[in-house]
Amino acid sequence: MGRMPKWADAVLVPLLSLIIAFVISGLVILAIGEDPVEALKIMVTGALGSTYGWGYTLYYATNFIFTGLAVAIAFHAGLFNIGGEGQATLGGLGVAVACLMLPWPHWSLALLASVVLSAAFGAAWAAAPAWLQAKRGSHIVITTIMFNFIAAALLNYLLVNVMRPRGQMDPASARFPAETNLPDLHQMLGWFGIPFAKGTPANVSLFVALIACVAVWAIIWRTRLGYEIRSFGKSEKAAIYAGISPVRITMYAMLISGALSGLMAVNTVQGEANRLLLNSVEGAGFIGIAVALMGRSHPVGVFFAALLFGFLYQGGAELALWTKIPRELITVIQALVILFTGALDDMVRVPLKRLFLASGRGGQ
Amino acid sequence: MDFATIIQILDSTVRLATPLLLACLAGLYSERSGVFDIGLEGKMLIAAFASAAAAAATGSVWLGLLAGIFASLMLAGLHGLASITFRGNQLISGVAINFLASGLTVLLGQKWFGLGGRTPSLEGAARFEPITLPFAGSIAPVPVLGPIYSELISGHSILVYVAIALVPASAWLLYRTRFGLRLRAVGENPAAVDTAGVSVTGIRYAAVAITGILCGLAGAYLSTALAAGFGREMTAGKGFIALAALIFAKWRPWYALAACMLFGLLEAVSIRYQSIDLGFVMIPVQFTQALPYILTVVILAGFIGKAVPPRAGGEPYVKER
Amino acid sequence: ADPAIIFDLGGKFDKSFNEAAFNGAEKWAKETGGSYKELEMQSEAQREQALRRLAESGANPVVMTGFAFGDVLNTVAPDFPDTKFAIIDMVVEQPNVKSVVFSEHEGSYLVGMMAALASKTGTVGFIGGMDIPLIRKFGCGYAQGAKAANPNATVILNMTGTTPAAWNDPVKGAELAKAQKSQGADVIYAAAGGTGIGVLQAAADEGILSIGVDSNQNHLHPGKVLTSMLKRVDVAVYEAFKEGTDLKPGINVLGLKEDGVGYALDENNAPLVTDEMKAAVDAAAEKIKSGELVVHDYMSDDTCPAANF
Amino acid sequence: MGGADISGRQSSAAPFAIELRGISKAFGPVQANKDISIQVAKGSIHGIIGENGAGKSTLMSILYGFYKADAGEIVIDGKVTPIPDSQSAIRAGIGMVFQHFKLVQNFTVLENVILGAEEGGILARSLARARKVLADLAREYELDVDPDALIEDLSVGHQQRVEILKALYRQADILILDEPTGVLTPAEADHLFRILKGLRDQGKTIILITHKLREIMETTDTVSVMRRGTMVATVRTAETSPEELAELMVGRKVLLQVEKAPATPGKTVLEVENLRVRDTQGVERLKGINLTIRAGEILGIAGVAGNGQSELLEVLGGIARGIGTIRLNGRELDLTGRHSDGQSRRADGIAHVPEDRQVLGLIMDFTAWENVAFGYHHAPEYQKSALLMDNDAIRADCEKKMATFDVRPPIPTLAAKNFSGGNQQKIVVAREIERNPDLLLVGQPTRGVDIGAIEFIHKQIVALRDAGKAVLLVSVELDEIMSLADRIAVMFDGRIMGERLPDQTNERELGLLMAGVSGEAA
Ligand SMILES: Nc1ncnc2c1ncn2[C@@H]1O[C@H](COP(=O)(O)OP(=O)(O)OP(=O)(O)O)[C@@H](O)[C@H]1O
Ligand SMILES: Nc1ncnc2c1ncn2[C@@H]1O[C@H](COP(=O)(O)OP(=O)(O)OP(=O)(O)O)[C@@H](O)[C@H]1O
Ligand SMILES: [Mg+2]
Ligand SMILES: [Mg+2]
Repeated sequence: MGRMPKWADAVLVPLLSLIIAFVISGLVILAIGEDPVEALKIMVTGALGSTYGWGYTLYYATNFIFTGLAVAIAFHAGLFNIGGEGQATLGGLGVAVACLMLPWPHWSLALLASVVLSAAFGAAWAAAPAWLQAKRGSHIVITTIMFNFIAAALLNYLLVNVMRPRGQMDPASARFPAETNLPDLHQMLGWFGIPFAKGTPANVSLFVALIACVAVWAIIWRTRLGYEIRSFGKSEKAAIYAGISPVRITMYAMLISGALSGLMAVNTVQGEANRLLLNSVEGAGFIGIAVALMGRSHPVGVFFAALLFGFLYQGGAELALWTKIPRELITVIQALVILFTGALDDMVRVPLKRLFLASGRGGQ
Repeated sequence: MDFATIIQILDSTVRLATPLLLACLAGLYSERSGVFDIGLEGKMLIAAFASAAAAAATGSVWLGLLAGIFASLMLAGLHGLASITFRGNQLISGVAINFLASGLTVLLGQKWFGLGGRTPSLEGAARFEPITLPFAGSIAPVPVLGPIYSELISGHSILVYVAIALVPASAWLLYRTRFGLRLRAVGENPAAVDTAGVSVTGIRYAAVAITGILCGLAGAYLSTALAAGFGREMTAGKGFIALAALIFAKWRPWYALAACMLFGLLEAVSIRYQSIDLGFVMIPVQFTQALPYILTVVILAGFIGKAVPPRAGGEPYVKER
Repeated sequence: ADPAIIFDLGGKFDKSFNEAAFNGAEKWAKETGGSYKELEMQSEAQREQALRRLAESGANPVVMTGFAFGDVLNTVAPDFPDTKFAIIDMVVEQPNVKSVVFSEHEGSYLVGMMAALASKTGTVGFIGGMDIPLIRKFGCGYAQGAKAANPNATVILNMTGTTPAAWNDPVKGAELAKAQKSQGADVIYAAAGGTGIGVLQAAADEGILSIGVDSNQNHLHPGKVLTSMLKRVDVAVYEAFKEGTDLKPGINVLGLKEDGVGYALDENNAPLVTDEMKAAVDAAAEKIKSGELVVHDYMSDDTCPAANF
Repeated sequence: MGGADISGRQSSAAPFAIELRGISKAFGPVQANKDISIQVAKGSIHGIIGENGAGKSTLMSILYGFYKADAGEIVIDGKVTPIPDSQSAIRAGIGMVFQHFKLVQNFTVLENVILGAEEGGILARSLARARKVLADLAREYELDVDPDALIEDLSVGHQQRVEILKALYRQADILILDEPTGVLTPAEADHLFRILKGLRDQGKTIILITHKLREIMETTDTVSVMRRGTMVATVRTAETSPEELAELMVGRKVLLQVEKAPATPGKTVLEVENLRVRDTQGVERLKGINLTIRAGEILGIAGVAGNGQSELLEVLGGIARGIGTIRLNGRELDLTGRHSDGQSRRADGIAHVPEDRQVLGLIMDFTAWENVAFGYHHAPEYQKSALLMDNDAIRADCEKKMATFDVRPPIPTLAAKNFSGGNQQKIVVAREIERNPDLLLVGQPTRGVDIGAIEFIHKQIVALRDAGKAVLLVSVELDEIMSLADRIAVMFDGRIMGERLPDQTNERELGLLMAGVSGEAA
């Protein structure tokens, strides 16, 4: 053959990168005087050893599915959306508006409203950078970073000066009415008689995330819009030749991306906190980058990468709880994963390619 | 607002603009050479940590400074490795470096000092003290000029003066020297530099190293001059404001000074006034805080003076596909 | 079961509020030889998970420092009816929760008097952390004290911010202190958590006096910190741990009378505190304890007779 | 020292200025150079010709140290000289003018000239010296350019002069020029050759890469021919003929004449009136084009590359915007608004085989079947429902087209980048022709395509014409235009210089038109 097969590029390269990242993380744990094996054990039992752990792992994974899909779809259009934080922040605002505006008779209706509003708010926050990129050529990476900060300031203002109920000290919105509270996995699985730990935050949003996976897959690989997004992402010039409008595609891709980021807030704001907090996004927008990189921008890959990060998050929380290893270990692992699967990709790919080339030649 | 208050705010502006200026000039070198750097924040953070940690351990702020520069250089080297040698995505590498710094500082800080990521407070020789310029005392009573000299110009730490001196120095280096010519060329068209017999890789690594050193200065200033010790996430987005200032300054040293002073002023004002009453409208502090970012977006949009980044910026130099 | 404590965002080494709580827990551990679980909050959204996890792990009682836990505790406590909780700085009305609040305005009143007495310029400063009624309560008590000691005193009040980040921004604290100094303040009271470290540092650098808060912070800059307003969070934690599973639910108000607040006097600030100062302050303290003097509590009606926020 | 005795000077005793021995170079799976050896005498002009992709640029880039050879050695003036980088090449006295200039656009001429050859760390001195040297060179070789002008403000011809000045400033004895005339007007090209001959007469050695046999015959002393990565022959120019060179280049007898019946033009399909187009820099590239094409007719556009042909195709194909009037079957087309894009053009019945298939015509990472739908992804037969595309239908269609057009290998799921150039072109042509458009735009249909495929593609174009469709053919290959077109329009500097019928004109006349000498004068 002499050429690197597709599966190697799609699976082997990220897997090797991941292993390198984890080995280095293990070294970091050793360096701070802890036992990496022990740490891994705690993480695994804490995150996967009980339905309680799974409840948290899935809760975090839900966030990362949304933000990972958001980054992935932008990647397909050749755009790097690092504004997930800001878009999810605005999505949270959408959820709060949806839940506080009208008295909803049932959670399902409230869910529908918050899905619509969070997506709309997130998309709106992505629209400005998208428009500036499409029409004015402003670098979308920089504008989305700026919009993250602007979103934080905006939410800060709203929570402190507008949405905070009288007499409450912390900057947060009022609690949402109980009717808007989403059923958690304990409740939902209970309907089918399956036991699941009570009090974990994993909730019905998980299924919204799974639907989003399927929807994104269908959009990218089955619709004309997806076809155009992929074409534009591969070659802007060719896209113009084919009559695909760069402005339109940039806008659509970013609007979908922003909407997906915004949807994340349904999980955190409505599914977990039941009120809008100052920083409910907590870096999930950035983790979306790692998830999309690892998942090779494919919804299936994104799903598994999100699970992995959900595991890391919950495992990391358990580590912080039961050992002296600070939770920041997860930040380091996350950094290494992004570094090796995203930026130092070629460090793995090039030698691998050579290996395949050599084995191909040798075989001939 | 009286004269004394204005002097005070400007004095505070100079202090707060200094880390921005150092980081902004740092970014200028890297980006002018065609290597985008959104990891200024991370390099500053790790430098702030390393210098505070070393200063706390040795009691010498100068050793702290060296440690800060060294730590920042390590991350700069990593960025170089990813974006120059392995031709990776420079933006992704920058994101990774920010996370790495944010995690490592707490991890190591907790391991060494057990103070939840903080370093011990620095005192005496472990900190950069303000320098009183000659005659500051005797000129002080002179109206207008006196306060300007003795309070605004005098009385800052050495790094403030270094940062300001770096502006003309950078302008000179960039536009008047061989290194500057090659650096700018490599950011515009690396193939031109390559075929002229100059190593693109060499120039870019040199630029990235300068970025590392300057971010080291910026970080050290934060933890050993502006504050007296390191606290987790103490850069708090300053690296991104510096990046914004760099764009605002259209990648030019003198403009960078102006942009950083403007952003420093905004910070000084937002610290002092929770909201500004303009009579017809109240400006909330959150707006003042977001203003640097808003201004940058406006500039990027090209409605007032378009900012054109170095043409080869963000692209790894690839000869053979 | 082991007791547990959760520290708020500043972390247990904030040299102030959380550290006081930590000291209380340590004191209990040293005296009883027992062990306890501890957790530091690292983000806003983690609160509920941390709380549940500790309760679930069997820790009892679970003590938490900071008003920000109030809302979460309200929803978590009913899920663990057999676990006892104690919250400091906030009232949560649940059958298994003990709420400990302090009369910070009383302690602040005393240090306000000291500030005015020590000031040469007649101008004293106050730097609060996050702008919430609780911190205004500090500032209001301080202003009342200052005005009581020197009716002509000017009190400059600043808040660091409106979000929890305001608890942890020493640079901003230092800038505010410098600004207040330029406005004439020569004694500055910092009620701002980790931000206060910057205030105390800047005051020491600039050669003026500062007043610490919560823990005894006199040692941070010996001879430069006039005093510290003590808030016996350590006592509250210590007591809660000692009561253990028998923790008595209800609201617990700790004021001067209960020794819940006070001011710090030790070898670090002894040279700064004159006998007249001490006499005046102690006299006021007695009056407050006896009820003869009532310091206005900002949180009772959101107004302050001595200051405008 | 006349040109005539140059070849006589190549005595075997004198060392060659350049000798390449056994050079090989692969880019991944592509073997660009295979065991190549040549020798170039000092003080001569040596030509290298070969088809697109033959490996000429690669070989020269290796000589200049831009690429590293996988095997082989370089001998300069009789000494084995390893050239691992351009610095070594410059030290060995080699200068190169690349096919794509290597200039910093927003630097001045002076800054570009001293870049990499500065004296000392501070610029002022280098700049002063360079200014003087440039003035001398300008006088000596008619190479004048404003030293303080920014490169982006210079014409292509002047930019090329800067490249030559760069080499001379570094005192190059050996000058390599890679397709220097591709972008030049004939007058500029003549000027260039005068300079090159002047340099040769000063004892410099020159290697000239070009596709144009005329230039080889007029300028060079010796010539090498490359084909598919190998060196097939080196001959003395005086002892060869264009016919022989062409045969060497392609590997068999050339000069194909397309078999076709005389055209029977019908009603007017395309009318273009006073069409004007500006590029992104605001330079006017089309300066009022008027032309018509009728049904059943092929209009060929001849001209040196860069005279507006690309812009003409782009505006007709909906890639660029313009002003003026375009009517298709009597209906006016939108030139600036919402309906000026490629989708609208396709809906109007215009198909477009673009000049650069790899950049425009195909998404190289897409599979063949995805590329078959490219631009036609809205076609009703490719849809399953209002929302979803029918990928199975597209795959089936792709298989059909691959069979009709003999695409090899006929695997719809293979990525476009994994087909050879000729087969890539067949995919594009199949996609566009099979739509049975009223007007077919074709740019450089056979660039880099082997002879078998050329014949096939030509036949398809003629068949479309015979089916009563209009064809606009743009090609820089005069032969192709002459044999395929029913009518020829020559473009120069954004204007149509004149129209001729193929059987009533000759290459000389067309060449004059292409050089901007108007029809009446010719
Ligand atoms: N940098 C590169 N990376 C990968 N492949 C390359 C590179 N440069 C050239 N090639 C490939 O090497 C082969 C020879 O290319 P080269 O540019 O040397 O041809 P050429 O004879 O100069 O053609 P042209 O007449 O079109 O300029 C081609 O197949 C080309 O695709
Ligand atoms: N970048 C590439 N990656 C993988 N395979 C390639 C690549 N480029 C070319 N090939 C393979 O190498 C073979 C030769 O390609 P090349 O373009 O050199 O063909 P060619 O001889 O020029 O044919 P044609 O005359 O049709 O252009 C093709 O079969 C193609 O599948
Ligand atoms: Mg070439
Ligand atoms: Mg080919």
